[in-house]
Amino acid sequence: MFYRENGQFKSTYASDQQMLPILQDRIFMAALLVFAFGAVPFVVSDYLFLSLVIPFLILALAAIGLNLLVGYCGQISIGHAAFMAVGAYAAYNIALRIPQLNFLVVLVLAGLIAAAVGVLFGVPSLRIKGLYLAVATLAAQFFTDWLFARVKWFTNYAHSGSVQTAPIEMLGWKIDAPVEKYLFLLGVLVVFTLIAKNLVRSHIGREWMAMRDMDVAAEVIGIRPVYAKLTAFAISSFYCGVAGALWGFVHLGSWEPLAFNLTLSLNLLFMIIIGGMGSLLGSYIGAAFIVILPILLNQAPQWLGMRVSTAMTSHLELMIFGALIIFFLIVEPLGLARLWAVGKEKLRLWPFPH
Amino acid sequence: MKARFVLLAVAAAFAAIGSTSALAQAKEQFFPVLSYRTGAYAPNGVPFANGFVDYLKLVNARDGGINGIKITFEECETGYATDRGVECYERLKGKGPTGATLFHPLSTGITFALTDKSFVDKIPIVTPGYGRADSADGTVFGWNFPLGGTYWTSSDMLIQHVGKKEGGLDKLKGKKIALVYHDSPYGKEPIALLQERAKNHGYELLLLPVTHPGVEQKATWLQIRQQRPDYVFLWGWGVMNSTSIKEAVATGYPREKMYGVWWSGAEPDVTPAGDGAKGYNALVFLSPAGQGQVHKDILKYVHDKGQGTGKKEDIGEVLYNRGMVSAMMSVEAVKRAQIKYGKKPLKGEEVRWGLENLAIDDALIKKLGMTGFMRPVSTSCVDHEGGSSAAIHIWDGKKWNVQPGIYQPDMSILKPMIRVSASKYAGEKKITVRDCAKEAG
Amino acid sequence: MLKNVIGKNWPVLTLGVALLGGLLAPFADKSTMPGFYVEVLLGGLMAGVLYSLVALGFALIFKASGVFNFAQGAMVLFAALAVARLAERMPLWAAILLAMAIMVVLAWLIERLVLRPLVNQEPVALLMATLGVAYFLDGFGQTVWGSDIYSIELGIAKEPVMILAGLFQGGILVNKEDFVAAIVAAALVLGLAVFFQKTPTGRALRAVADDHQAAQSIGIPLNRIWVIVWSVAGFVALVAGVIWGSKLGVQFSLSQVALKALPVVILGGFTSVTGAIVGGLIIGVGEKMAEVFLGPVLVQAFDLAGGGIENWFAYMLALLFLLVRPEGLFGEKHIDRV
Amino acid sequence: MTGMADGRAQRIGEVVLAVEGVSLSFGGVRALADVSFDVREHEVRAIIGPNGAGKSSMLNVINGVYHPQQGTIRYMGREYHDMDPHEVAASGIARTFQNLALFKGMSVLDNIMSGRNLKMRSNILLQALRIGPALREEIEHREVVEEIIDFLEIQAYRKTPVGRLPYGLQKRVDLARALALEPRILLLDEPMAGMNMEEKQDMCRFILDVNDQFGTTIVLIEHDMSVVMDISDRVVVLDYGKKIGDGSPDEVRANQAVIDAYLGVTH
Repeated sequence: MFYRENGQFKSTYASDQQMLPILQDRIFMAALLVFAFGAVPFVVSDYLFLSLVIPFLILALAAIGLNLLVGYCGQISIGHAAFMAVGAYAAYNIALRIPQLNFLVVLVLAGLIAAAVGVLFGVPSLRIKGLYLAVATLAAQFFTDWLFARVKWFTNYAHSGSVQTAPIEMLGWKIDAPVEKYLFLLGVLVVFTLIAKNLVRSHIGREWMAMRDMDVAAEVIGIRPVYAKLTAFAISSFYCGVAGALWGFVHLGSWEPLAFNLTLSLNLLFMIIIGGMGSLLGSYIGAAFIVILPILLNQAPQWLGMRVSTAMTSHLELMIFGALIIFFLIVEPLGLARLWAVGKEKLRLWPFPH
Repeated sequence: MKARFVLLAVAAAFAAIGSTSALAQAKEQFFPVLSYRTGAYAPNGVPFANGFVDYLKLVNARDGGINGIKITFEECETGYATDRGVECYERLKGKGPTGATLFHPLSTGITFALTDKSFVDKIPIVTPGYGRADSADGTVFGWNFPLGGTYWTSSDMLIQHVGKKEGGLDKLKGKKIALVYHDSPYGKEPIALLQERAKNHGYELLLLPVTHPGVEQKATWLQIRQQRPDYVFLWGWGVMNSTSIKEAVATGYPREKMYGVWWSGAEPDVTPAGDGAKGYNALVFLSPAGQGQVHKDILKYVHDKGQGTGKKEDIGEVLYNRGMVSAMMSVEAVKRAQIKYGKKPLKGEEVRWGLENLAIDDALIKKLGMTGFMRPVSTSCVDHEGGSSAAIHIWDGKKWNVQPGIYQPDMSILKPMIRVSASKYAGEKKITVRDCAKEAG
Repeated sequence: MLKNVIGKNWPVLTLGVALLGGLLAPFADKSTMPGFYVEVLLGGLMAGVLYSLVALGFALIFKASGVFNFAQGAMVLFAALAVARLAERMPLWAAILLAMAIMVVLAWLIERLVLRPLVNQEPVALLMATLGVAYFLDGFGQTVWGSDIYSIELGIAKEPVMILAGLFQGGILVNKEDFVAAIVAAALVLGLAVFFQKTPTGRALRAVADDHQAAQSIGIPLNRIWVIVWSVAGFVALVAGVIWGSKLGVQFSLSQVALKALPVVILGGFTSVTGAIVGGLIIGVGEKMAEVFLGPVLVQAFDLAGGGIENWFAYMLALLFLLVRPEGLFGEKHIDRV
Repeated sequence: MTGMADGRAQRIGEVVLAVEGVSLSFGGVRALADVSFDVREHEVRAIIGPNGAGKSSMLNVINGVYHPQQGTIRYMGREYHDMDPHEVAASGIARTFQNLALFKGMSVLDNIMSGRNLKMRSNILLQALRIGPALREEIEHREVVEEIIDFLEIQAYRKTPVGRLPYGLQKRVDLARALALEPRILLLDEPMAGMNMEEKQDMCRFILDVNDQFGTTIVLIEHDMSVVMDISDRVVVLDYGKKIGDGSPDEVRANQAVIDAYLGVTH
């Protein structure tokens, strides 16, 4: 009834190609942004900011990065935390050695370094596919784990091997209160989401999807696999690099290589499976899901006044994750985002049956 | 969907708020308990947590709380993972009428992460026998309390011990000491001191890191077999300890020459290796195995009432006792602070004063029924460690036997190191150093 | 003729030469004692045997169902936990039998609940599904069996014995346990070989491996085959778990150590049982050699905070292999047509 | 029908593509044995032959998916060896696929747009910000694509995912994607396979229109003789990887070898 595009005729291709062709969507998105920037800072408690919202925002960014590679370009990676680590340590060293540099610049530089490393480990993708590539990316994971634990320069010779970051300050704005962190991250995320959206609907995006859907055909119509795959790796790693830097600076503030281990990589993968492969929205949903679930499991019993051992909950968490992965792969391979889209389709026709 | 997420978050927020506001007026002192009862470190995490919680329960059951202020506590599973620990911290720091009393991160990694936050939240981070060594300097690390020892003091005492065995520290010249360490901040902490000492005494230090979780040590011990070090210092945690001892057996390295830090000298570390562990030495600080008056009380007031946390049989294990002692020092800190701020629920900031003015002497220890399980600790604004001392105990295949002779760290070596490291941190973090003289006055 | 063989396989050959070089390199340093060298070799082989066992399960499943079974490690842990805990209540042999039964049920469940619904999905989806299985098993196993360290007592002396002390200076230190492990592994491989070559089921399995459709069309029930394969893989996991458990104790991190099987199958070739074995041994020896002999050199050269290169050595080796010979040592090449 | 062929006769120009002595084999299995033939500008050139005659392999060799062990391919006078498919595409040779190779996850529009990639120049940064040239490019090429869409009469399906389209339409999208490259030579791999009669007629119409309106040279594979004979100017006949006939439809019809090998087996 209210969600209807009748009468919204597109007179130019430009208007037909805009991000949200349907008016209602534009309104909804605007409202959402207003809510996120205007309302959330007042209603959400510090605890929720620090342990839910902020991790969610950062991981959503990382998930988008991974989704660009796996969901859009069809190149699987189970070692993407490695690129987050690269980003984090790059940012740490840049900030340490050039203190006067603006944090945003640091972020971008860290991202670029991560991108370079990403390309390096993406090279095998030119010769190998799918499962084989998965193992190649594992190499990235374990190598970086080792590298940052062993080469003292990266940690500024800290005898514990753990690094601390100075509080972020940008143009006089000292970002330390949870709300400030939230607003800063939200800003970053919005920008990067916009960029990702633009990429996937430009020709680079089409090249990626072509590689994903039918690589031989893609090459036959003139797409260079080298270019398509490596750009995907580069940009994906760039996103994860930035996310990693944020994870270290904004969320942890102090970390050791273990903070970017295989578990994180797998969680990123789960996010895009559950959320939705090849969907930016899916990256958000997935991230939210993976962040909330363990904490929910952890606290739900208390709210319900049940006594469940902490061990039990953490085992439950593993089991539920596992079960959900399988469930989604079987029932809805396109993840929660697909359900959302289906819902919209229905709404579009409502109240008339199709 | 983001909207949906935020709604959920808000709902959760109210739930959280609701749970705390209920206690708002209650006369309660809230103790957060960061524990790990699952994963590769559970074998050590469980007994410690049991001891810690049992003691809190005892104080409530026997003394009716701390001077009438009931103790409330909540456990949070960290799995020894830093990010989970931080989440637990954020979740628990606001609970209770006055917020969290103090935190025992029970992981050096988590300690590093929380140290930053402590400056903002003004909640003490208590790390008896672990945490960052330089945090003994209270002027920089205003909120860290490595009560009774750090990894620098412990490694220092181990060096003294082997020095004594050799017949004088100077005899260490040309000797080889291998450090088999958990590849994490915990395992890396002692390196700095051991290297410092190596400079003075001219022994060769072999660094052999073991990757989390520490079940893959074949190569490590092959290197030991090749290098034939005179001593092996073991800086492990969780399954790594037992694995090390097993590999030592497999490569025929004499257990008598192996010395564990006080976190590598408990029952779960040796029992899996069976008889192979006979003769293995470890440092023991504050709390050896065994039972005393306090244990009788715990059995009487807690376990016999069906309130016990773990198995009865495990009471008196090394890590159980250490958990118990850690809880005791926390409680004593609150008592001390109550003298200054009155018998009411105290804020973390007030509890810090208690921690900075701890005076646990033998009389008090006797009163607490902990004679033999605790050594005096007295802190100050400057010294957050409060003096450290430890002994060596040896596993005879059945139980740990404490050896005569108590060691104390050589502060003439540690002091300058702590100062340097602390000021480096203060620099990196842009922290203003406290002036204790002024605060006292 | 020979010339063009070299021409084709030069990358593999160079890699082989490099590995051999690595094997001999330690002797460049006079101080290396042959006795010790042999010990490292044996140590590597022992680790390799365990990798091989896990990789074997991998290869079997991949061969028969085209599934890249990420859960193999979790199965090892699960089986080991089962044996360890059951053995507390009954004699070891009974515990092992019972555990085996459990693994069969598990295989059946996996086929029913995971594989069948996902049949004809692209391999990556299946890989992720097994990731899910791995997570579930890790959680489920610890819930059912507990999350402490448990020990499996095979009743073999752990104290090492010194042999050939006369031959080599310093002698060679070996463990009975290791030899038992090696023998068991060898026996297992032999048994599997016979099973595949001689028994009708085995032949059916091979048929399925070669071509699913064809196998079905000649009336081989694919589902039953899969159950069988997963059961066999479960059995292999059980053996690996028991041996490993008796060496290191049974606890959670077993499932992580088993991850090493991935580079092994890459090296050996996904579809090849031989490959799994050989690959396992190469990786095992390679990483121990690298750690013990190359590690200290690197630490010296780059002033590293300790060695530990064995954590990535296997994966980097696999990566190299993927670049020069994607199909692995014994796997067969496939051309994709348009 | 033949009349039209005559009508086109004078437009047919020089040789643009010459296949010379190409042999290809997969691990011992011979797919092509010393095959040679040429293609003239603007003509419709058919390659026919029973299944397994090596027709698809021939196309794959031409556009670089397979690299022949022997023989060369001369394109506009230039010889090329081991060119990769994307290089071939860049040089102006497009193709469609026998068993559809569309990008299932993408809409009809995006599928066809992807055919324009070769002509899109703006760098990633511009695309990321979607400003200036990048945006203009998108719109310009969209216009070209819309023309093709109109030409092939698939306006109604622009935004539908190709997966949901019926077979016949998917074939059209495949053609559209190839046309989007504005190729000099268009390779069609059994464009009418599995179509009903009127779908086939439509497809014939499209092929001829492409040839007439855009002057595109067309090389197509079919085993349905009737259609081929009507629309093609010259026909190559393959059998077991060997060339057994070459010439105008009529000549081929008369060729005894062809009749034995091919016409014999069909009705």
